Amino acid sequence: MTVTVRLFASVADAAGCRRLDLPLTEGETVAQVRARLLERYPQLGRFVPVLLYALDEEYVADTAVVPDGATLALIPPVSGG
Amino acid sequence: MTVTVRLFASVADAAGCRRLDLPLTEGETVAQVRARLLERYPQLGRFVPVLLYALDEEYVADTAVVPDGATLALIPPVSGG
Amino acid sequence: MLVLVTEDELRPEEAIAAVASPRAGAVNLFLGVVRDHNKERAVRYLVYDAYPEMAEKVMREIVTEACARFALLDCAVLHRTGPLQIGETSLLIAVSSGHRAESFEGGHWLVNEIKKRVPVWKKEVWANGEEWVEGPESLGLQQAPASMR
Amino acid sequence: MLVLVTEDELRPEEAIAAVASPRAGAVNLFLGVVRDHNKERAVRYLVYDAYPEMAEKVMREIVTEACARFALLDCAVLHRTGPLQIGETSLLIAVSSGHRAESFEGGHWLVNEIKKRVPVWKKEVWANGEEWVEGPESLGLQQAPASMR
Repeated sequence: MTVTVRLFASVADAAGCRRLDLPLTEGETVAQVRARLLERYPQLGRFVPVLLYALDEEYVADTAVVPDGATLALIPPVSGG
Repeated sequence: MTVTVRLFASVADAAGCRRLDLPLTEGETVAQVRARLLERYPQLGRFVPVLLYALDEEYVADTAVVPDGATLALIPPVSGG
Repeated sequence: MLVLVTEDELRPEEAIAAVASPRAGAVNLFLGVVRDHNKERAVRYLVYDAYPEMAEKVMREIVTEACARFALLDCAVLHRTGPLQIGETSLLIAVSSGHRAESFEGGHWLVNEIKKRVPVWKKEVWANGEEWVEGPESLGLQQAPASMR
Repeated sequence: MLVLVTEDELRPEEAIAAVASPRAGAVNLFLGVVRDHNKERAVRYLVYDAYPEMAEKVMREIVTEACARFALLDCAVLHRTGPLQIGETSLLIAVSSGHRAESFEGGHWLVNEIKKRVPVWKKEVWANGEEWVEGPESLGLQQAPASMR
């Protein structure tokens, strides 16, 4: 099982990466995937207080369960327009 | 002394004319010029309650005195846009 | 500032270019378009008449007032005259400003004032007749400047 | 409905054409433009990043809501990404409606919602540095849908 993580803007700059695959365990939540992401990229920790999350292009709470093959996007505060 | 009278839209259609010169007497007001215009075009009488007047492209009251060589415009309710 | 009464087709790019400024963060553009109906009656086409010299003068006055009231950087107002088909643009307004709120508020105010005060008239042509619209926008003295009310 | 995230130049004529309707009496167009300054600091240029698939999905949701709330006939929303120079258009919104008031109100509401909810980010580049803007428009949970607040 895997999850594709997508990073943007300041978060992508900090990680030096815009997309990666992580192994996924059945029943894992967004918060659990984020914890394992932070092990690999501890410099992303400072973004956690302001991040939102999207699973397959839909905003979700970090308690949402991540399905196999899903795309999890880390969304820093938006500034389009 | 003369005044040029300009007519537009419904008023021009009713008069069959968009521009005419009228002789002008020293000190005549817009209302007096209008009275002489109505002698020539009595069919314009029905517009009088809704007309505004402009002298040389400036809205004026019908008590304004018409200078020699001025342009007097009869302005029915506007409907641009 | 660009103000123009013309029989030619109105081009949005021209109005946008006229209000461009390196200080502008927002441009609002309004197009008044010929609708296929009015008050549930089918419209074939419209004919606009204007007093062009005075229309442009009043437009300039309204634009000057709008720039001051809404901190606009620049404005363009173009009105077309003559016969206009369904879907064609009769009125084109562009405003530029630092931020978006003023561009919407200033643009909206401009359209309202133009419809009240500028000597332009429209005639509706239907399948079986025609009539000059003496609009609800201007009822007699309402179109006169404040000093005359 | 037209929604698009693209690296190409945004063309106002395209947005206007996309919302054309014989029932439309008003079209409002909004351009978000790159300003030469922000908070009194000189800006050299901007770089926009986006999550394009989700940005277009959220734009479609916002457009559907706007059409219902403001009785709009149609909407177009285009956002550009990549490096943008001063004066270039980053956001282009067009709405059409029967009458002018809805076109202004609907257009203004659309811009506000887009700036709050759509996953797009801007980086300011100055003479001596650069920074991703984490805008006052979206402070943490404010950008989440109502169901999550």
